[in-house]
Amino acid sequence: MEKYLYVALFAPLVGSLFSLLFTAQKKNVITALVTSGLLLLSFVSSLSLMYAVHSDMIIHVKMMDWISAGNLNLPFGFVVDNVSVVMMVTVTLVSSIVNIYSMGYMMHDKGYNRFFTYISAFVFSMLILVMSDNFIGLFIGWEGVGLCSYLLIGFWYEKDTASWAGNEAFIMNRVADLGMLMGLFLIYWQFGSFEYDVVFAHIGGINPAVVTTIGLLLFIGAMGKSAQFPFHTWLADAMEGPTPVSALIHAATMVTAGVYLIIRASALFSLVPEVGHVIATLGAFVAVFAASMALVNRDLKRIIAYSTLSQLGYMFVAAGLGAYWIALFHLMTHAFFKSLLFLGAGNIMHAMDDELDIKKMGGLFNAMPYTAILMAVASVALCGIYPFAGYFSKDMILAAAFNGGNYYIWAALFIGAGMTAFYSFRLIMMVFFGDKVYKKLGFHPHETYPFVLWTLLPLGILSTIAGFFEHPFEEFTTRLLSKYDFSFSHTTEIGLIFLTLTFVILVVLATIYKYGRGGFSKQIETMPLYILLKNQYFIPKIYETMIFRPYYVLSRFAWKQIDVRIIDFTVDLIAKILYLLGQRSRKMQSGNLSDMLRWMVVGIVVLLALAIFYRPGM
Amino acid sequence: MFEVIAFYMFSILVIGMFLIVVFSKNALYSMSALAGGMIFISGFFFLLDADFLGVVQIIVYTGAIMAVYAFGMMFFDTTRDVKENIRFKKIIYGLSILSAIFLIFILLAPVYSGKIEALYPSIQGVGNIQMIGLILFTKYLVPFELAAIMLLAAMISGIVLVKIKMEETPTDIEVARGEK
Amino acid sequence: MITLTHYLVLSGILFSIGIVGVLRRKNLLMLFFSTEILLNAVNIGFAAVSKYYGDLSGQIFSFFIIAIAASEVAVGLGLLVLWYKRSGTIDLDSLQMMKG
Amino acid sequence: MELRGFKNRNVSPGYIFFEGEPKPLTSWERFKRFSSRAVKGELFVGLWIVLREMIRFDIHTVQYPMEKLRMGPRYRAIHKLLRLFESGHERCIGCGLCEKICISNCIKMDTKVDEKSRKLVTQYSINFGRCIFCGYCAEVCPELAIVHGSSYEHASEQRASFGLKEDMLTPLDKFKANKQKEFPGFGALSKDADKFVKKTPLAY
Amino acid sequence: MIETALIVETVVKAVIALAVVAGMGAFATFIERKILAFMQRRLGPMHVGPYGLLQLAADGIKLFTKEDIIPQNVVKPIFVIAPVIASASAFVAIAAVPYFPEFTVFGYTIHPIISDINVGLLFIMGAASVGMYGPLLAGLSSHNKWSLLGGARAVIQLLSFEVVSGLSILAPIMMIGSLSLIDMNDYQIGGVANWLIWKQPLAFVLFAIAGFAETNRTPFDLIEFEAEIVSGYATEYSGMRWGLFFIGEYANMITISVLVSIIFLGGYNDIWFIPGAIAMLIKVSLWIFLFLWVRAAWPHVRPDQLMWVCWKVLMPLALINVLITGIVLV
Repeated sequence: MEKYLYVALFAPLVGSLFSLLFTAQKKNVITALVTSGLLLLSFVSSLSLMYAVHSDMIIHVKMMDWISAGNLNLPFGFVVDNVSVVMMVTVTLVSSIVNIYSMGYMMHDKGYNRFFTYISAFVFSMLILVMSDNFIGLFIGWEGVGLCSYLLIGFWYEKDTASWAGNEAFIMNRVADLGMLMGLFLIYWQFGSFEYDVVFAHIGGINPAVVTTIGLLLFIGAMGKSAQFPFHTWLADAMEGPTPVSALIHAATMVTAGVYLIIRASALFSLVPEVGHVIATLGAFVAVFAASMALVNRDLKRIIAYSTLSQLGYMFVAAGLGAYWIALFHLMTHAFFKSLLFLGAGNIMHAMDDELDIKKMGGLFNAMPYTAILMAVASVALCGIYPFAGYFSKDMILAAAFNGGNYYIWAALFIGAGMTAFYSFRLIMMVFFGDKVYKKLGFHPHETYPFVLWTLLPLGILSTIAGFFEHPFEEFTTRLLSKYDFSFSHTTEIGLIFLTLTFVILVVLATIYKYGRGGFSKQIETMPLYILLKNQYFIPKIYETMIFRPYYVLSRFAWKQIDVRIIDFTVDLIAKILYLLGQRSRKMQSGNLSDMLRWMVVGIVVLLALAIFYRPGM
Repeated sequence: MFEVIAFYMFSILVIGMFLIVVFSKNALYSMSALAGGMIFISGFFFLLDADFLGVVQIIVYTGAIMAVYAFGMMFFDTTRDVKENIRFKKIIYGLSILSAIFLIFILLAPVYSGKIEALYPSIQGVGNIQMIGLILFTKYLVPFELAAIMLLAAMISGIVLVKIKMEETPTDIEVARGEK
Repeated sequence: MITLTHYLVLSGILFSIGIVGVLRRKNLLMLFFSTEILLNAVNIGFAAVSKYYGDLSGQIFSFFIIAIAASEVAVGLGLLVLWYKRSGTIDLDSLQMMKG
Repeated sequence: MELRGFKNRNVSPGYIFFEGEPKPLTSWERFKRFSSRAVKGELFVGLWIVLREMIRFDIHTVQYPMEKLRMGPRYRAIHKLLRLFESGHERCIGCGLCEKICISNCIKMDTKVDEKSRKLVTQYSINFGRCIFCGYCAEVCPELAIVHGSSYEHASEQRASFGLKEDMLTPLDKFKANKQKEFPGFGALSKDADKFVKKTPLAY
Repeated sequence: MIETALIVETVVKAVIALAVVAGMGAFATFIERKILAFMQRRLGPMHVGPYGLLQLAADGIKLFTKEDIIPQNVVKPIFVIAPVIASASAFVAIAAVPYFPEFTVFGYTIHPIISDINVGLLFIMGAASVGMYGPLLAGLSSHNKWSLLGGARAVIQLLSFEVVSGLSILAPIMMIGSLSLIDMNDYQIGGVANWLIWKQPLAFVLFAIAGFAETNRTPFDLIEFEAEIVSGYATEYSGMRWGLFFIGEYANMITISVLVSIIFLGGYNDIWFIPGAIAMLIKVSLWIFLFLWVRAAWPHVRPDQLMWVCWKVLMPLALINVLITGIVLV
């Protein structure tokens, strides 16, 4: 079985290194084919690993001793257990599909080979993150995916906005990673090891205050990676990257790493319910907060990005409340339908010449029916309507919130669900139905390549039926994760489900009705609330004035006063001395090889004399 | 007895040959003398029970390296004496003698301090070649492979550096001229 | 009786001959020849030490030196021929383009 | 005319041009040709032929100083001057035609009118150092006086012996012994010519 | 005392071997002329002595008494020494070759090998590679373009085919596990079925081809190819200096014949009723006959064809052979 583990882990690396050879060359379909093949190989290996894990077998390998210095001993090991294998299958499946999809999407891009290098490198980093058996390996993968995310957001680096967005994502993640790094140091200080097994085995004997601190610090890291408030701004800007990247990294896999971290460290978090409560509260807040921003946005990809944020909030609620397997389940279903949604958006962009404003679309259904159907399926799944995948996972989260007695959280999530339904169908209605605005603007949309649609089909099917695997999934994951018991009665549960479902369906119908008749009037755009939402609660502006400006002034001061006056002066002085010496010794460099050889022999003689006459002891 | 005679004979021959190499004005003399010196050096290796090394010295140094030098010399006019303006002769000889003396001191230092120990002692009754093979393919396997790669790289670079239309055979030239 | 000292002195003498060659000659080809002398001098030293200490590492190093010499010839001679084609001379004094 | 043009000239349809096998251009094709030739055994045909000849031992060497080949009547070697059968006088009437026709200007003759007012050859020489043995002199001679003999070994210590009339003229003693043979004339066939002609294959 | 006896024995053996090989080389020239003549329906030399047998002596006298011409612009010492190198290295090579099984004379056992060093085969190859210096230095020192071309051809041809012969012989060495020719001979004791040629046919063919090239025999005698470069490196040579080259070439031919016989054709072991020594003689003679036969039958190749065959056909084949041998052995 170890064989499969190594194949699953290193196949993407091989693909990445292979296509790396071609990055400087012209478009070469071979790179895409090879990377796709290797990712599929990785997926198949993951599936076989899942089968092995299913038959109660946990694969734990120690590949090598990575660092062994003094007391510090960091073995580099990988573990495939019930949690990580779910992530592995999800990651490799979505990435394989995205990779194949990109063969169509990136067809005419000049960075074709580079793109596949990055994607495969990302998958490799993500697998390290997921499969590592210690916090350091996780952190390495964590930073690796951050790097790949940076590279892919700034993929079209000649665009200012893209490179700015890449930098923003990178820097914001580093800020959050600082928290995580401190958490890791604290762990090592307390436990003397980074390995999950060791840490969780000894966690009982640690001061609860320290555990709380560790939990909070780790959560800060998770916040950064999962773009929770207040680190949320980078995710929306990250939409500058190619759409397959948004689908893979910024919807399905990387941003869920934060949730994965919480689930991984569930043994730690379940000891400190206060921290869990904080997480849940923040998650609930973000769920509503992000959804509200999605309500009014006109950018196709940003709407979906905010939706992602909101769904991540749901996951954090579940994770915070201790319903880890539910969080993981939602993570998985979300990966399916959200990547489908993004890839559908990619098809639309492809058809509309990279136009993102949904006001300029409308009535695209006739032009691209298959994409429309797939996106509708994904939207329904996102809204959580029976029997689509989202219904099962999301409803479970709402139930969990209600169960814990956190009614305000439940209420927030309830409202969030309504908002989700609204913005999803606003998107569908404005893009695919209504007036054909694009005709006035001179677009000629068309359906994309058939093989691209075929690759989307698995995602569509999974978005539809994944929910029915709820019980096997629960059985599978709770072998490792703690069980979550609902304490309320069956009637209450049915009532809750009925309430939520009715509410959501009503909102959907209302939205369809409203936008079917032309949508809201222009007047609504002057409302203060609309302006507030439109400007994303002015948070980017606040960041700019509160953080960027003072930091700029400080940096300028450091540059003008400290750097130029003191450091540069010292450096220049050394350089001047060297330069003068060089001027003097220039005569030695006559450029004649013979003279140089003579000097070389002089050096040899001096060294030999030193070797003979110099005795260190004397 | 024979060893002593052989040692002094070979020493005189080698030193003489190498002096010719260094002081001769004609490149052809130098080349021939160097090739001769190489062969005589292999005599030392036979004296030192390093049969394999001796034969390798002849085959590689004399048979390949010097032959390649000779082949290279065919590009130049070798029969002509080369005029060289040599400056600071005293410095040259001073430096050489100094370095030789120091070098001998350094080489002799461990002999007199007697500190070196055999890492891979040769086993009685096992032939020189077998021993070399054993060591070369166990302890020194990686350097051996590296040397192989280095030789390959050197060969390719040598070909690339010197080649001019090497891929054209007379047939190609005929085709290019339209005779075929 | 020939001792290790004999061989080492011989090796030193040959090495100094090589150094004289390196320093004295202005012909690039001669420079290569002198380098070969240096390498051979060292080879003798290695082989002698190997014999008198019963340790085969010295011989192994001699092999590697021979391999290095072979690759040096391939590259060096290629460069030399290239230089001769460009400048028509192999005099060292013609190589003065890097004057400081 | 270039070679190409020569090949494309208008020739009768009976000719067959043999193109040979196409020349290989790539290394792979050359390798294929190499291996097919090596495997086919074409190489060994040559070996077999020379071995067969050695075993047959069918030697064609003429060991020259000991054996000599018989020259045909048409062979043009050193000239001969013949005598009249009736009187034993020289046949030459000094007409000078041979001197005129000689393309390498090697025949020299001097004549005078004798007391019987007949032309008399006083001096006759052929410079064999220059003669190219074209046979014109013998062809033009009206009296069949100068003919080609069959003695092809004419090495000598001095040049003077390359042109003396006495050496060419049939010696009197030989003439008296009736050993002078009449020259059968140009284009004459040898007695066994018929046999040789029949031996020559028709397709040749 | 034993040491002295050894030295005396060695010197005697060396002298005998030298004389015999030189004599055989000279005789081979006569045989060559005869056989070539027979194959071309000629008689060959017939006049000097019975059936021309004394032609050898006549040629020898001619070579020794001819004027020793040293042209004006040659580099004299090297020009003089080059033929000596050519023949001397050929004779040095025979030092490590065993010719016959050991035999006893007057109670004294004699090994018919001058020096049984344990790297015998390598030593022979080394001597052969030194032999390259004869043509090479001759070509370089002659101050003649044909000579220079001949020297250049000598270097590329001998160097290239040394690679092929070395690689092709590696496979038998791997099977036998020794570089000593005596071990190789002993490996094949027990009749024709044990000959190495049946186990290593490809190596045999490759080594034979390389042998033709290394001894500069006909299909590959480009070094002194009359039609292209007059007489190659030997253009400026005459008299005995040229004769030394000639003797060297024939000595090389004999060495290669003996090597092939020992390595692939069973060596000096008895076959059926034939004693080993006579079997060896027969094999060597047949092999020399093959050299002559090929010269009578086959034309030259072009230099580029030669290199093509060497590097693109023979060398890969030799490598594959080594690889297969290694796999089979392991």
